[in-house]
Amino acid sequence: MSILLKVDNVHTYIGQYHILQGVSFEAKAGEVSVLLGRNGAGKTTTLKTIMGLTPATSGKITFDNKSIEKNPTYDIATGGIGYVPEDQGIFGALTVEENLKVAMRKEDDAALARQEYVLELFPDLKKYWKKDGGHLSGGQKQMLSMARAFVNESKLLLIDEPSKGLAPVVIEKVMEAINEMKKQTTIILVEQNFIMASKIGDTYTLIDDGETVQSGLMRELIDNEELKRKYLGIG
Amino acid sequence: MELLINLLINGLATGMLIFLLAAGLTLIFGLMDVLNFAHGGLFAWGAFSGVWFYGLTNSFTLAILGAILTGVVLGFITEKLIIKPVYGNHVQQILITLGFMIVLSEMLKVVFGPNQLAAKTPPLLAGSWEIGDVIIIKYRLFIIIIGFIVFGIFQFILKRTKIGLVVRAGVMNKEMVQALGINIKKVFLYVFMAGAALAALSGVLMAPYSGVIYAEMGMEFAILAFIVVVIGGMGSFPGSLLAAILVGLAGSFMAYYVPALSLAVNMMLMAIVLIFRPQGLFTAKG
Amino acid sequence: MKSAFQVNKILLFIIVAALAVFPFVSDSRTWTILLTQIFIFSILAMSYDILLGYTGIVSFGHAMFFGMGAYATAIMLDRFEPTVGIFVLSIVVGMCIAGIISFLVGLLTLRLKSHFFAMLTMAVSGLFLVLAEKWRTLTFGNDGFTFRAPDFFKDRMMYYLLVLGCLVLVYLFLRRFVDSPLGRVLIAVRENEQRTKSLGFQTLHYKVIASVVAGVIASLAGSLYAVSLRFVNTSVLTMDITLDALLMTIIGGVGTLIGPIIGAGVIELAQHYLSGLAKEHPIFERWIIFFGIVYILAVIFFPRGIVGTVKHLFWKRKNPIKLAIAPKRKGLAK
Amino acid sequence: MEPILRTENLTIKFGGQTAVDNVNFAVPEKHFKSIIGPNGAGKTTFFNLISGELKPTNGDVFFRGESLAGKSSVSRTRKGLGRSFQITNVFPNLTVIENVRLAVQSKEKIRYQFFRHFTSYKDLQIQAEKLLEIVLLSSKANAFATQLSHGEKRKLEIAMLLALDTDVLLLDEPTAGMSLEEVPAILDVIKQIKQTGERTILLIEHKMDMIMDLSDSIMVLFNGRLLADGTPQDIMNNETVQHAYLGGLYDEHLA
Repeated sequence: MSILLKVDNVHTYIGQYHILQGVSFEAKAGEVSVLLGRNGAGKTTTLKTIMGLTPATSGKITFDNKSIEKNPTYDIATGGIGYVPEDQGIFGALTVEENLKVAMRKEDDAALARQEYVLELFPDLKKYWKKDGGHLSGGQKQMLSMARAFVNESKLLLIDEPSKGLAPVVIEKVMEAINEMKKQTTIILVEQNFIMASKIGDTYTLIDDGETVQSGLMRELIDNEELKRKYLGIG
Repeated sequence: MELLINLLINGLATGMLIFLLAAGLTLIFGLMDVLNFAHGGLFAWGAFSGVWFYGLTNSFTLAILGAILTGVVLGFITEKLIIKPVYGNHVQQILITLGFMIVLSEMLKVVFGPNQLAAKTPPLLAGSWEIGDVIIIKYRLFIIIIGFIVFGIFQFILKRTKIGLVVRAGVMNKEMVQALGINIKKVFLYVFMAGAALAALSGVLMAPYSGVIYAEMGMEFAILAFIVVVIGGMGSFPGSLLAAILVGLAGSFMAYYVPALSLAVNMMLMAIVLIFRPQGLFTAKG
Repeated sequence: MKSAFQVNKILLFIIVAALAVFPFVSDSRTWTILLTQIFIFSILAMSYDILLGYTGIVSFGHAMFFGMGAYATAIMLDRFEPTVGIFVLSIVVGMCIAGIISFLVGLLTLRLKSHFFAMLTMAVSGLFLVLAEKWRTLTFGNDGFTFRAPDFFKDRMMYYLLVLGCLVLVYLFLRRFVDSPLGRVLIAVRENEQRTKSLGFQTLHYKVIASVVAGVIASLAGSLYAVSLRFVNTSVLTMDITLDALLMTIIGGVGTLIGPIIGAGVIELAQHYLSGLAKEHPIFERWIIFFGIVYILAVIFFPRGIVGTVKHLFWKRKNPIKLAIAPKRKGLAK
Repeated sequence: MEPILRTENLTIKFGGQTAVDNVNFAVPEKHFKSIIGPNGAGKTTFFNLISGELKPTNGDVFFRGESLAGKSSVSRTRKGLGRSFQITNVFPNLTVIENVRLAVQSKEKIRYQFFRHFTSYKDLQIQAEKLLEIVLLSSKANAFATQLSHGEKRKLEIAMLLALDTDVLLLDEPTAGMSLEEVPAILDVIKQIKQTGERTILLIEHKMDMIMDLSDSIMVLFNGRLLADGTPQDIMNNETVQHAYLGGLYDEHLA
């Protein structure tokens, strides 16, 4: 399978803080790659660096055979990467409809079809179509954020901790949706909930203290008790 | 009764002029987090260039268009040269925009001479209608109508168009707007130019209203616009309309009944709002 | 370290001594008047530096305190006897009024964010300007009024020496003020207000103290200014005065005290020469444009000002430690 | 014995979400308690409520039995609640020693003295120098804080916290963002503070080995709620904790 995104020895400073100190991994087209690691390990910053929100200080990021580490965020987004941030990034005073409309770069039939598709995935959004984004529940915001990333034709979706702060029932729903989306696009997922990650992910990358520790197939990690204990605090 | 109506129209007209000035200020602040102390300079440039165009073409329509064009061009220059280098640094922004204000008003004196100029009301809008005992000055009514039309247009753009949606989204979360593939810096520039155009429009409308124009008028009016922005809520477009009308009316009634307090009343209004509701009457951030 | 400190002190002493004997060796009236003017604006600019440079507050209303001093002195000298006693008393009265007003205004406004504060000071100061314009029985509005200075200062030289003395005293006082434990907290507020709070300092108190000290000293400058002109009108309350102080502080170097003095010298001298040039080239009538441009460039490219830059270069030569690799990013603000 | 710090039904809501949900906890004097929980569990928010950075929607914090409702963060610090921040928060353009001296100055209540030169307060300088020795930063005393590495800044942060000499220390992820080589030094500093036995310490951390090693007790926050509170051994063996912390379906997965 072809490599869609390649992150190669990326270092990122935020202000004076050296947050990423050498992150490398690859995401193959059609797979779900999961970034694992404890709090503050640099997973969120890795996604932000890919998006150009906290640009890489050094290292290379190749997406779709083009290097993107110097590109501005909007260029990266239009190049085909959708982003679902940790805090969901919902525009609180815009309605659900408007939130999706802002995101839609081309309002053509294909986009509207995709919108129909995500609304089937998240019927709640249709129900609250004219409601302000700020008044949605945490789970609904998560769904809206994911829907918003999906209405454009993205080759790659970056999803940051979709289960954070959600009740288990809602997490199940979100997981189902990701499983659906996986059929249509490549996904990089940051997730602390290992069980959820292990069910969805094809490959994993372990990040600790801003560095890639190990990458591999998810099923290998499931059996590697030592690695899990050491870096995820499991067991 | 007729006195009341006259004061009302007077206040509304002044309020509309302040609104046009404040609208740009508040939009720029809401979206870009920049408080532009040079905004009054753009206003004064609108007034002077409008009067100049009017003298040249003898057409008030062309004068208005000329002033707006001047505003757009100056807005472009200001954003690129003055605002862009200091995004995110409040103290520097305050200092540098004030510096640019000095340059703008001194440049006026270089280009148009240091003296104040007379501004004529175009013949079509001169004079007044008398309805019973009530005298309605045509030009004031004209300003009020223009003000409402501009408000309507901008409200439509903000609520109903894609660019307006992007601007409103940008006020709430700039990072996310970019992550959705929108070049927010371009949007910044457009909004800045639109705000400058509004300021210039306000200036050109102001000229026949007050009869004379002078370089310092920018600063004087800018203070009123600041007050309006604070009262209405930074970044709130409808808030600035309401606050501008409030300030205009307060000014016109006070000027008649308690002239000594006419400027003070606005300051008081602002002080009260700042102390008890520092975010203003309306809030724009969602 | 200690010796460098001593050298500085000696150098300062020599400069002050040279300035003190200057009027005895030179009989240039123009220079005496010009230097007096520079000293007065040095005092004003130093007081502004307490706000901008040491506490990190941008005020656009500093002129009102300057104006209070100017009017207090002018009115008292005009209404009562023009004696040295009344002159001193008027300075004290001006300082008290400025202190009270800056305390009240500060208490109400200093909890606001920088934008709001700058705007509000501009508005309040505008209010005082209007008050002075309207209260004609007291101020004669924009026309202003002349008054007689105490006989003792009829001689320009005596006044020159008095102002120089005030400058030295104010400098020494403010130097000690910023180097005191309290002054250190002011700097902490400038650097990181939230952290200063979490150390247990009530930062609002410090900001109010800074604004009172700045207001009182500005009032002194105003008093001295009025007597140097023997005339006062509402121009002492205008934005131009605040802008002058701002310009001098920024160009000279914020947060240094010496900077504003040098800034005052540079700007007053430049103003003098540029307006002299206006007779030949009319463009120089608008000399303030050049200041505006220089000021904008200074804010962007030269934020340390003259003194700050010299100090920085000196410090870099002495401490060739390489700075932590911290690439400055031009990202969007939060 | 009256606990030095306790909370009663402490709750805060942001918009629709309850970030801290009805937390009741107490910590005895001179105790070392760690707070753990997954990302977004509300740990830092909990600290913010204790230190007065945020106002609770409901409930209250008690320090030595006294309610802290309505007390500002300034007055809480003065009473004896000192905290370090997750994001390093020092005075960048002051030297290291000046940073610490400011904190000592606050403790010594030298707040508004304005006529003596600050260097004439010799005691401040001596105390500050001692603190820098404790956190192993003496060699950098005259460097500007902005020149320090991240780890050194965290040490400086701890020195400033110690300088306040408060009875309770709230440490919010003192090792966050540190390179591996820098961690042991901070650990040593925290161990030293613990060994003196004079202070009550609350620690938010993720490095489990470190927590197990240091803590007298551990409390677990999950979705804003207090899930468990007990000795390190209890917590390790607590099944609910494993469930919540490691992802709801872990056991099922093992099977």
